[in-house]
Amino acid sequence: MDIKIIKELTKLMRENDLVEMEVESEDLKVKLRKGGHDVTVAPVVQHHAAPVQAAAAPAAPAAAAPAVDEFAGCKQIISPIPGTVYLKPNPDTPNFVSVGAQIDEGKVVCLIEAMKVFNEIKAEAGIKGTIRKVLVQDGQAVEYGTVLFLVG
Amino acid sequence: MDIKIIKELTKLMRENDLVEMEVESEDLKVKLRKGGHDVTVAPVVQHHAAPVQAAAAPAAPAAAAPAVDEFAGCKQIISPIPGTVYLKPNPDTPNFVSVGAQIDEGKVVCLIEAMKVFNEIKAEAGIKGTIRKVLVQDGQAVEYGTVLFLVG
Amino acid sequence: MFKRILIANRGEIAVRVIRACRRLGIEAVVVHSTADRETLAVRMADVAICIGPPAAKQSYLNINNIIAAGELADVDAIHPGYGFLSENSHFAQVVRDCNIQFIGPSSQSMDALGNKGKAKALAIDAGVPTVPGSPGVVKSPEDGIAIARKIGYPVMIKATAGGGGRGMRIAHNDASLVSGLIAAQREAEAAFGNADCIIEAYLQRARHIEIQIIGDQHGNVVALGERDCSTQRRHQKLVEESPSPVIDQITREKMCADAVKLAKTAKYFNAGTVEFIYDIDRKAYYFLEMNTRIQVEHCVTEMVTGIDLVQAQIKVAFGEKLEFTQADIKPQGHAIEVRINAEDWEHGFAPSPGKITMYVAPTGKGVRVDSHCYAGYTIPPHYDSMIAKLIVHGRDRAEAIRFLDQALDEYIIEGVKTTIPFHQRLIRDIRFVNSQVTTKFIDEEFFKAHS
Amino acid sequence: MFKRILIANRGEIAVRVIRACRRLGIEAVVVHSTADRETLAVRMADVAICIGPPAAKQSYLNINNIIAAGELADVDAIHPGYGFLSENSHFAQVVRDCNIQFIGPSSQSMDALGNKGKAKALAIDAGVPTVPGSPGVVKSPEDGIAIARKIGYPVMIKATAGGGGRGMRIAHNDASLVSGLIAAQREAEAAFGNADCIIEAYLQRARHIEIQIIGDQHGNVVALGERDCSTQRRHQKLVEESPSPVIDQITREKMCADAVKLAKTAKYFNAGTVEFIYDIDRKAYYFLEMNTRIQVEHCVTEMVTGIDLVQAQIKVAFGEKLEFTQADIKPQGHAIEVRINAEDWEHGFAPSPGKITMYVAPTGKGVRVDSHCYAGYTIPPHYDSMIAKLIVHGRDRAEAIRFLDQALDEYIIEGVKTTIPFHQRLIRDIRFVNSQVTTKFIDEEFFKAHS
Repeated sequence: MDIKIIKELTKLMRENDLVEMEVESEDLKVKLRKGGHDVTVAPVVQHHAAPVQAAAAPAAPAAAAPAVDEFAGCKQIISPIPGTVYLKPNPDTPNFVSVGAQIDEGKVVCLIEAMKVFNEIKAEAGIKGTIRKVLVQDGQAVEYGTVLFLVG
Repeated sequence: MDIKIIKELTKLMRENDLVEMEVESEDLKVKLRKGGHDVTVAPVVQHHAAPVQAAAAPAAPAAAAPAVDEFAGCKQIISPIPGTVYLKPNPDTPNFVSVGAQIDEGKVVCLIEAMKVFNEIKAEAGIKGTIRKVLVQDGQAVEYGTVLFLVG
Repeated sequence: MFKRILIANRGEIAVRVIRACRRLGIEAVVVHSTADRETLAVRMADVAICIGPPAAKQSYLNINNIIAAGELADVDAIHPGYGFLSENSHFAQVVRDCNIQFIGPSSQSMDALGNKGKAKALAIDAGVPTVPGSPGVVKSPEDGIAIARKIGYPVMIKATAGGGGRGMRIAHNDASLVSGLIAAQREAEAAFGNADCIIEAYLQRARHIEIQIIGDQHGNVVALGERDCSTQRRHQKLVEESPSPVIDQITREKMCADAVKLAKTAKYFNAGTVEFIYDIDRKAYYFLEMNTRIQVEHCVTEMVTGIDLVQAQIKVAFGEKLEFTQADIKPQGHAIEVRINAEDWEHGFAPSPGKITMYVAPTGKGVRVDSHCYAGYTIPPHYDSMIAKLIVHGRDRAEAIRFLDQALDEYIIEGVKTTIPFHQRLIRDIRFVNSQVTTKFIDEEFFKAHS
Repeated sequence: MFKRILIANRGEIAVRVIRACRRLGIEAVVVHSTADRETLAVRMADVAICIGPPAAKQSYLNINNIIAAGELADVDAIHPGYGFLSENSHFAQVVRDCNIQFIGPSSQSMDALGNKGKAKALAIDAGVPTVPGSPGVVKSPEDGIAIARKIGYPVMIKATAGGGGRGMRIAHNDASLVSGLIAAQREAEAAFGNADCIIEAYLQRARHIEIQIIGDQHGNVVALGERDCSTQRRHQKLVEESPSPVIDQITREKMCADAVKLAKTAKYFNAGTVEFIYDIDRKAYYFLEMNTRIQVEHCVTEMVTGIDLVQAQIKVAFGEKLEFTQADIKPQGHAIEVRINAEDWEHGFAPSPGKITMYVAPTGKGVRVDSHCYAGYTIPPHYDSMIAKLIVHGRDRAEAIRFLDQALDEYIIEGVKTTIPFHQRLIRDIRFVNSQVTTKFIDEEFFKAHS
């Protein structure tokens, strides 16, 4: 399709300081979101009906969606496995990392409990810099691909 | 939806002398055709499988699609009933009307045979001017809405 | 057998008839309005012919253009579906005068049975119980008062040409009888061009039970059991099931025998439905009216009997003898149909036409969906709002309700509002589950409980 | 009964298992890759958990992440579907070690039956006829030549760990035996990490006939009749039907009894399929292999027996006894399944992934469609190309073929190429209609006749 319509819409977004825009007509559906990452590629566990921790999960991505310009260009640390996030080594200690912390490749950023095992989640090769945003809460259920931290 | 995209496309059409254009993206499907009438609103009898006069019918609208600018603003005389068109009163006489003929309200332009009856098709109120194009052939099967003549 | 049939209808029934034609090796010609070019029926048909603009009067009710299309396509027969011209005896006669077979009864029996007053007289002649009421058309308000007092109030005033709840009024005393009669006559004149009304006893707790019959042109008539259509909103059926959970085998057999008797009296052939009202308190049934066409809810009977009614209808119209006798009819299990409409049930069932953006129909054992809809289809505002008929078939009523619950849950329709959420509530309502529904349940009780 | 089941699969079988769960009142948890977020299974599931990127190895074959998802969602059992991890005894064992029930046989019987060499030995022990061949793994080319000469050429070289046609070679003489054996061993090593091969007599005119069985954990095993899957392309099944048009009742009963005998010998529980090759000339059958999972074509058996195999599979995994005995199994009519794939059949069945823009599935009496597809769904390039299984059920084979023909004609799928036109040609081919197809028909004859 013609890029003009998108250009017009992005211009509107810029002029009005919008970070997200959805336009839907009978035949056309446009969804725009500013910034370096799209939350739709990193949703948390979807609970359709009732069972596990239903209420908390679906609300999370919207709430966590950051103002875009601020985090443009940030890299993501994602969960490699479904499980439960722990941000601190044990209940009485501080978090592994917090916003502002400097991290480097191999730095442990959190634990994910899966299959009774606490897996250390480390910053991968190429992930280096400052923790800009923590997108999960202590004890939250995550799935593969859930974005845990933004690093920039 | 934004009209700009259509304008852009029509501009493209104009610049490139196109009469028809289809644009399709994952979410958007645009189909443009120049001229005073859109063939898709006046198809002839659709024969999907084999039975009645199968071959001739579907090809007709494309073949009959006129160069657009020439007939822009023309009015249509359509068939009010499914049947068979006869352009002349009887086999040995000339057509009721031909291209260039001046017609006025009430002028008989053809016959449509339906239910063993030959119905005289007359120019309706407001249809007045010159026959610019004859879109059907003698003996052709038509349905309700098939465009018979363009008058301008 | 016929070579080519014209279907003078639209929507799901047009698709249904095309399927029957395919199974019988018959070519299907579909006529359609300009609003219906993109329909599934047009796409599936062997030939499609446009017959007029969107307004039904100029297309699906346009006898001239339909006949012209039939002659152009050289068809042997016309199937009228339900609604539109399906019970128009003039249409049937014109079709036959053009040497095209009409898939329906003779114009004579259609005339005799299609008119409520005549049909009632015929039922009385045949010895079929009828609701106590006026022997014929009410001649004057005074005549009406005399009859109503004899029957005892409350009474129902009904237009003889009416149907689907139109032209009906309840009167509780002389005053409301007079005003109701005048209003009903005026409404009937406007809607049907015929002001004739009759008066009948009004049953307080009733169920709507109808018998499906089919007759051939050799005098054979077979009853295919009953359908219970008591769940209605403003006299519009919402749910139909078979067997009825409230009648016993003896009553069932009597009703079937009466339905066959009536059909034979009228020399009826074709599929047909004899409608009865069943008085829960008196455990008595009364003849209401007869529908001389295939009905929306015919699928319920197909599921329990295993008989394809539309195919059978085409075969008897061709002159074939019925392939089964009364002894062959042994209904199995329990079937329920719900009508899924594009309507906003929370706002008075307001029509919700528009484009269907996502469509996934349920499937699985015992689940059948008859529909003309698909993702990308736009429901036009010109006709009825039906999206689909969802029919389930279980070993018993409890299993059928469970299948229905799961199928409704699985059904995905986006882009328009549908009555799926209404049906989900309805079939979980204890009154429905326990078969305690009367024909007044939805209008008088359900919405109070669910709002 | 189980409260919550995790489905470690995708596509139509994930949807099929969800439907079975619904019918049993069990919650369904679906795991999926990032490529499968928009699937019907994810949408229908009570809970959906992403377990990895598109590549199957990192998602649907990622045991760790699947188990982690199962623990996160607190499931009682895991249904593996078919393909992926369904016949991986290590996975079954890990699942059980985590106190989650695996919906499949014990790891021991899976191991014993999943390996072609071991399974054959087991069949010989049980007295089930096997194809004449090497008593076990061929140790050397010399060993192979000796065996092949004893059986008589042509012979088939097969990788013990192979399946779906991979790791198979035909040899007509000593020279091609040696080269074929070496090539097959190399291929098997690369594909399965196991170079072991066996040698068997190669049947010139054969049909593939398999027996569906189901066993519970109390030692009961019932055979549900056969499926004839002789219409294959490169050892991939294209059409499956039941009953087989080429075997008589005595042979059928013998095959069923042998299948039950083999399953009992292996202490098998779960649904399972015992595959036989049937030699048309000798009218003899030989055990081929056993599949210890639900199969794609299980629906064919469901249609003729009326038994829901997936529900039965879940019930026996829970420990319930079978609800039927051998005497209850009375198959009715004839069922045929065709696999509708997103493939360009005119160009070597090349996959045709992409977005389905229009989708209308056929329906009607005797027609069943198992599918995860809908208009708007994009078939990803990462997995198999199946769009749907179309299953028909008629009173006899002729009626089933007629239903199939009509259903294929009605099926509308746009946006991707499908195998519908291939099936339309196939089922009108006189060789198919007359049941003269061998397992080599498609590869060696059909394309010559239809190109």
